[in-house]
Amino acid sequence: MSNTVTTREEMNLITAINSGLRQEMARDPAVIMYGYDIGPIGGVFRVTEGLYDEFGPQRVIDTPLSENGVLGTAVGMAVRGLRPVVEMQFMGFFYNSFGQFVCSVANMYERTGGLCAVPMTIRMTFGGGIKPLLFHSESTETFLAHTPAVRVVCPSSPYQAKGMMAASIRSDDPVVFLEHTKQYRARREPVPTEEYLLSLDKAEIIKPGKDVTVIAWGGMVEQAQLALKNVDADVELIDLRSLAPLDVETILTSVKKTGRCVVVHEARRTLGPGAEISALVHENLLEWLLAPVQRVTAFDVNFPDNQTEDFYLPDAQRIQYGIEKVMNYRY
Amino acid sequence: MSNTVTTREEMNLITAINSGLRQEMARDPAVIMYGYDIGPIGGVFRVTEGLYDEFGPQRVIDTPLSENGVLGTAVGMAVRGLRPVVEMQFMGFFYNSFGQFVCSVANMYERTGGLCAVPMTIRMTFGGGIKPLLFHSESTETFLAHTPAVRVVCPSSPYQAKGMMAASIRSDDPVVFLEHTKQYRARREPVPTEEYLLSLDKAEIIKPGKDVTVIAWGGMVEQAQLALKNVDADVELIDLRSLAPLDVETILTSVKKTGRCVVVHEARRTLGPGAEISALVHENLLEWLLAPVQRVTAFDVNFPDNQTEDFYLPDAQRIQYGIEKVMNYRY
Amino acid sequence: MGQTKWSEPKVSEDFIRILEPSGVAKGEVPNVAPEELLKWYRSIVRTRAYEDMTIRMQRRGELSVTAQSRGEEAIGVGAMAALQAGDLVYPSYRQFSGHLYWNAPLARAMAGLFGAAPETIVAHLPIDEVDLPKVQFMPYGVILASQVTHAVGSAMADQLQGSTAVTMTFTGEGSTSEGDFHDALNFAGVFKAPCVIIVVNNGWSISVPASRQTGSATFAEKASAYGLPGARVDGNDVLAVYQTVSEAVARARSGEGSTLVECVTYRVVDHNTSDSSEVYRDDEQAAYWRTLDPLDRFTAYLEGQGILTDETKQQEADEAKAFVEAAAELARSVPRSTPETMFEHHLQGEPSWAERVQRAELQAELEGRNPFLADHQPGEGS
Amino acid sequence: MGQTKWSEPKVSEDFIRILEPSGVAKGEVPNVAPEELLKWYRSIVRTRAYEDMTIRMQRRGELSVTAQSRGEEAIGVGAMAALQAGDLVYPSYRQFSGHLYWNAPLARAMAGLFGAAPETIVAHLPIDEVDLPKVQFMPYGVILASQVTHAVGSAMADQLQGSTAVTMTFTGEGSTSEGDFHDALNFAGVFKAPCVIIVVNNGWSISVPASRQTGSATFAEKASAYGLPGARVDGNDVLAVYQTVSEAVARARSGEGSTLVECVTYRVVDHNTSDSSEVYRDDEQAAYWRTLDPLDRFTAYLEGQGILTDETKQQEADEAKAFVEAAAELARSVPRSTPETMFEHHLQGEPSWAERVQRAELQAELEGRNPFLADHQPGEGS
Ligand SMILES: Cc1ncc(C[n+]2csc(CCOP(=O)(O)OP(=O)(O)O)c2C)c(N)n1
Ligand SMILES: Cc1ncc(C[n+]2csc(CCOP(=O)(O)OP(=O)(O)O)c2C)c(N)n1
Ligand SMILES: [Mg+2]
Ligand SMILES: [Mg+2]
Repeated sequence: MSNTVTTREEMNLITAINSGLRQEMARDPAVIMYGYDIGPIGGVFRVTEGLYDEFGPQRVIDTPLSENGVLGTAVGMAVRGLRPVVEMQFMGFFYNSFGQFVCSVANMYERTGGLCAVPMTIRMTFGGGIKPLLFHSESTETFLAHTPAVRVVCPSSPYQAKGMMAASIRSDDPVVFLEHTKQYRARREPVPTEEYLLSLDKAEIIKPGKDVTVIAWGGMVEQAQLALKNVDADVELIDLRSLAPLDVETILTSVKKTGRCVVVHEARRTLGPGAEISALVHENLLEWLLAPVQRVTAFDVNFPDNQTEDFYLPDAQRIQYGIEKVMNYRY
Repeated sequence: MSNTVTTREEMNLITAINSGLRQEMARDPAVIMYGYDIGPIGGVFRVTEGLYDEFGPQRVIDTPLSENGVLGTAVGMAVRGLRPVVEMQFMGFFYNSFGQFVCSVANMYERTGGLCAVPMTIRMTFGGGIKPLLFHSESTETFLAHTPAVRVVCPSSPYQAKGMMAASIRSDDPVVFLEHTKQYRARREPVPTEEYLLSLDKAEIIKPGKDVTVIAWGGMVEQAQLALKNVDADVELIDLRSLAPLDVETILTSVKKTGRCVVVHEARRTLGPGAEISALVHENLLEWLLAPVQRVTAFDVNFPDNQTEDFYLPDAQRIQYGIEKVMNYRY
Repeated sequence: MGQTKWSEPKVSEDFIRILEPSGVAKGEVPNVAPEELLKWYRSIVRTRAYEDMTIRMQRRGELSVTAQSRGEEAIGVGAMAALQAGDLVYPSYRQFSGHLYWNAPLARAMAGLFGAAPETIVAHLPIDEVDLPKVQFMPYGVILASQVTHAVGSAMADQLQGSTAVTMTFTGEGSTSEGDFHDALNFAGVFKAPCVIIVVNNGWSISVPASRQTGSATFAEKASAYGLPGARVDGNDVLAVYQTVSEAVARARSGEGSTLVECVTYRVVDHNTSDSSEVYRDDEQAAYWRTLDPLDRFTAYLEGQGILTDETKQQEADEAKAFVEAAAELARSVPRSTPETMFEHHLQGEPSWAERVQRAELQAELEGRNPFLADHQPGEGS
Repeated sequence: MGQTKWSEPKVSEDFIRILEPSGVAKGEVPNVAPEELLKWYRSIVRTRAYEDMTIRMQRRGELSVTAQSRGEEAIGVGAMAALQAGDLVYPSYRQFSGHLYWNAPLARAMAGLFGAAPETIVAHLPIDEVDLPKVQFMPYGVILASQVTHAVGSAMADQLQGSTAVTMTFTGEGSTSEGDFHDALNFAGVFKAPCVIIVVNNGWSISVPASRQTGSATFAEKASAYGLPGARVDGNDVLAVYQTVSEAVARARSGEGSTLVECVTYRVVDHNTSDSSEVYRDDEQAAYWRTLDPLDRFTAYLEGQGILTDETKQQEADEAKAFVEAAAELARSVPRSTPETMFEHHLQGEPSWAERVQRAELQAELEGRNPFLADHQPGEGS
């Protein structure tokens, strides 16, 4: 996107987000960090590390332990010109603030006839694979994406994360910024040290292909990449990046070309985001499809215990099965 | 279902539910009514009318004004052998209790390894068409149905409502019982005065047909019935009745026969329940389909103001358009 | 109709009071100019005229539901008279007298009651019209107590940005049971937010009496759980409300943080036009509280002070009538929301694929075409 | 590592205390038999042995994360010793001494830490085993403070059903900021629930100090906002905890309703094994509180009373070691959860279509077959 960038540094997802946050705070005094365990500790995953030292307690604010209090007061802050970056320590705790989310975050702008926007970024840790406690592995993007008037984005790489964080903070819309815990330190890549912005509503074609379109986001992109190596098909891999709104053009263009589609997510199957993508593809491309869209997902149960989560979550193998299914389908 | 029933009375949705509640309270002392504005007032829609007089303040309990407090304490009550019937005055207020819903109501049974079930019925008023205030017309069944380990049912007629209420209360699962505000007094029909039980997980074929399957629930069933009269097609109309779990067998059997499917809901389109039904039908019946599944829904916006809600909500006309679309579809 | 009704004891009148029920002031009276007192009076008179009119409109079917603040009008005006230009209000739905005190555009509120989209109203009655209030009013909290949390965050933001604005918020006693109320007071206490939080204790939350909302004897004493000062005042006494809230505003403005003020009043009318309070309560308490009517008391006081005469009373009443009728006319002139407004003010920037498709579908329907057949779909790559 | 750390003042020791830091009792000492005191001692000793072991296991990778109650053990045992058979506990994750006091199966807790599904554990270590505690323990609240709301509802249900059981619940001081805490206390106050609500104020909520949780000087005084009595006690003094909580239990049992008890202690260790507290705080306060260690104080007291000798101390230590090792062995013998357990205990009755399809998919995967190709789909009408 940004071609003028010259210097790059190796960053993982955490340090890339941290770099994006730091630069936005330096650029705009309205940007503040807001939530619990984000100050001196720098976040339980260290995403806000160093910001308290650099910007002080007026800009990096540790709050009382209440997700609803954090989100509700942040609405008031955004109304008054701040751009709070709220941390939800885990998606499973976000449910406690769902009232404020649906009825205030997603509604204040319309309710005031466009007079009061609510420019806030809600950073939310999500996803499985690290075998923590109950409710620390949730993947309920559906609860977010079914709510109108908010953006929901999910970077899968350090490079994406930094540029999308800057764009989220600068957006005048409320943006939920999903951070996959297992990806936090999964890999490093060279990331520009300067500021840059990436689109918030465009999917990215990670690898072009002609046989089958595979759609994934967050931690599942990596699994899909692993799966590609083992299948006898030329896969077009799309990193969705935005869950709301969906980049339907990119999806339809790709599936029209390949005639096959596999959607992968950690979310439960029933009413997971794959349901919408499947419906959209079938509605619009029935005559182009060589096979029904295949959903490769977790099962319709509560996130299970540590000893069985590997059987619950989709992985490269399950994705491979999905690709083989659509490749072998005959009417 | 129950063929031994002899006496019937004209009831509307409200009086039918009331009759079901009364009989269950009389049958089982563990059944209590719980929520705000349910006691002497008998509910703002009068659904619990008379129960306070009959069963007293120990069984019909007006609570402090907190949805989360109501739902959270009800979990503790259910653990201790009561069968609370919780009233959520409007679905839009339920969001305040979403933390307790997802993490406790839907989880306690599994979390305790099956030792503590949570037998509660959550009555929830939903749906549009009565032009009230903001957040009094919500139709976010998705938030409920994407949560595992709870049942979500929605009767469309007084007869269904009474029998399904009794079954909900007797179920050892947590059941969300959706009551459509506009249907409350929409029509009366003869309903057995005796107790009877209806299934919680079976869809009902309201009218058989061979050309196109139309799937609806709640207030949309009535609109679909109106639409049938104006279309040049033999419609099979399915009243879904259960949103979780879905009665997939009934849906697939019907669509396999008709080759066409229209799903109707008041919920927003993106990730509305129609997304799941569309995905399921396409996944399983691609070779039988004569047209893509058509979703006839509201739009992806916040529920709009009173002056425009009629343009937002699907009605018989929009359903008719949907049926015509699938009837006229040519590959 | 239920046979069993609530029977609630008389609420304690152990609170700050200046105006006796008779309208005689006792003790120290706040130093307010006669013209200002007349403005308060006017705000209450106009509020009654306005709300009586909206009730009539509701009966005629011009609007679907509306609520009144009858008997509680001293609170909105008494409290908001303590504000100054640049301050903010996050109200509930019963402080109309305060809105009128600050010249909030009445027609805009009324057009909202008609069910017009905020977009329509804003476009028709522009925000920069001449009588723009000097105090910023946020929409009232439909989700009860959510506005209290917003208010505290709003005040925190002002403080962080070095503003000296004070934020005032109102909520019913029933709404103190919501988690949002707890959050708001807790954050206010921890961060010393420049905020005045007013609990309007009118005894009822629709059909549920205040005794079901808390085990504490008063709502004011909830303040101490958050390290805040709390005060309890006769909410039907505009002088006492003004005085108590003024002190709270001064505290907030000088950086000492939030105050919780409980204004004790009584909902002498139905909850709103959908309610019939005779179903769940008898009229005894309401009848008693009608004898404490804030307008009667204030009128008696002003008459006693020679500020109000029969003549000025008549003149105020006539002006109030003309005023609300003019507002109604203006409100009726707001064009109905166009269906397309439903898509407005969701996300900024380029419309998404779904938005384009759905706007086109709506357009087709409006033109009598089948939205699903129409060849309007942007399709892929377009 | 952050350069700026929190610097928190010493917390007020204005609370109920019986055991001086030296281990000498002052004032009236609760009348407890020596054998019972030894049982308390044993519960604490075994708790330390257990938690030291789980910390080692975590380091070895046998379990992913675990927390300790080190320095806070007087609270669990002191409070729960006030219960009787038939009572209930809705704990947080730091009352292990109370679990051990009531013979809660240690192996079951440990197997949970290993990440086994509750189903697996329950099936393997049946609920009706001989040492089943006479007090019912609910799972601790992973969603902070949610258990407090459950506890109050649970107590309400017991009361409605005429039981005399008392419910006890524990939560951290950080968790008092959650809406659930407000709801719980509010319902407790309104309905006079037979419940004892214990706030364990250990000064920290992960990295956030207690001063960020409330503007009030103590957590005990939050009680008054709900019309409840509140007490503040030295949480490192097992005698004072027992005495104070006993009174609260008696109140609850006699129908007088709930009590809020703040037990003041200090988290002298990291929040859990994922935490490094040196990042955000220095050790000064922790060092001070280590001098108030509840086991040291209680040991000194028991020695002074002649209840504990060097010999019995050694014996208790040896038995504790054997006890936790036996439990670990038993826990390790719990078979790993089978993948299918993930479907258990969701909905009762006939499995749905989705459940049947998905169980079959999992089965196919386990057998190395393509779950999407397999001809296992129940299909329509089957
Ligand atoms: C979160 C939420 N729950 C319930 C309602 C429905 N409701 C609207 S007003 C009201 C009563 C409020 O009582 P109170 O707070 O005392 O205010 P009052 O009406 O007496 O001014 C209720 C229950 C709502 N709007 N929002
Ligand atoms: C609703 C919710 N929010 C956040 C968390 C993450 N979390 C787990 S423990 C903890 C700190 C709790 O502090 P406190 O209540 O004081 O208990 P302590 O750990 O000190 O015993 C946090 C923030 C959670 N489990 N649940
Ligand atoms: Mg009230
Ligand atoms: Mg703590």
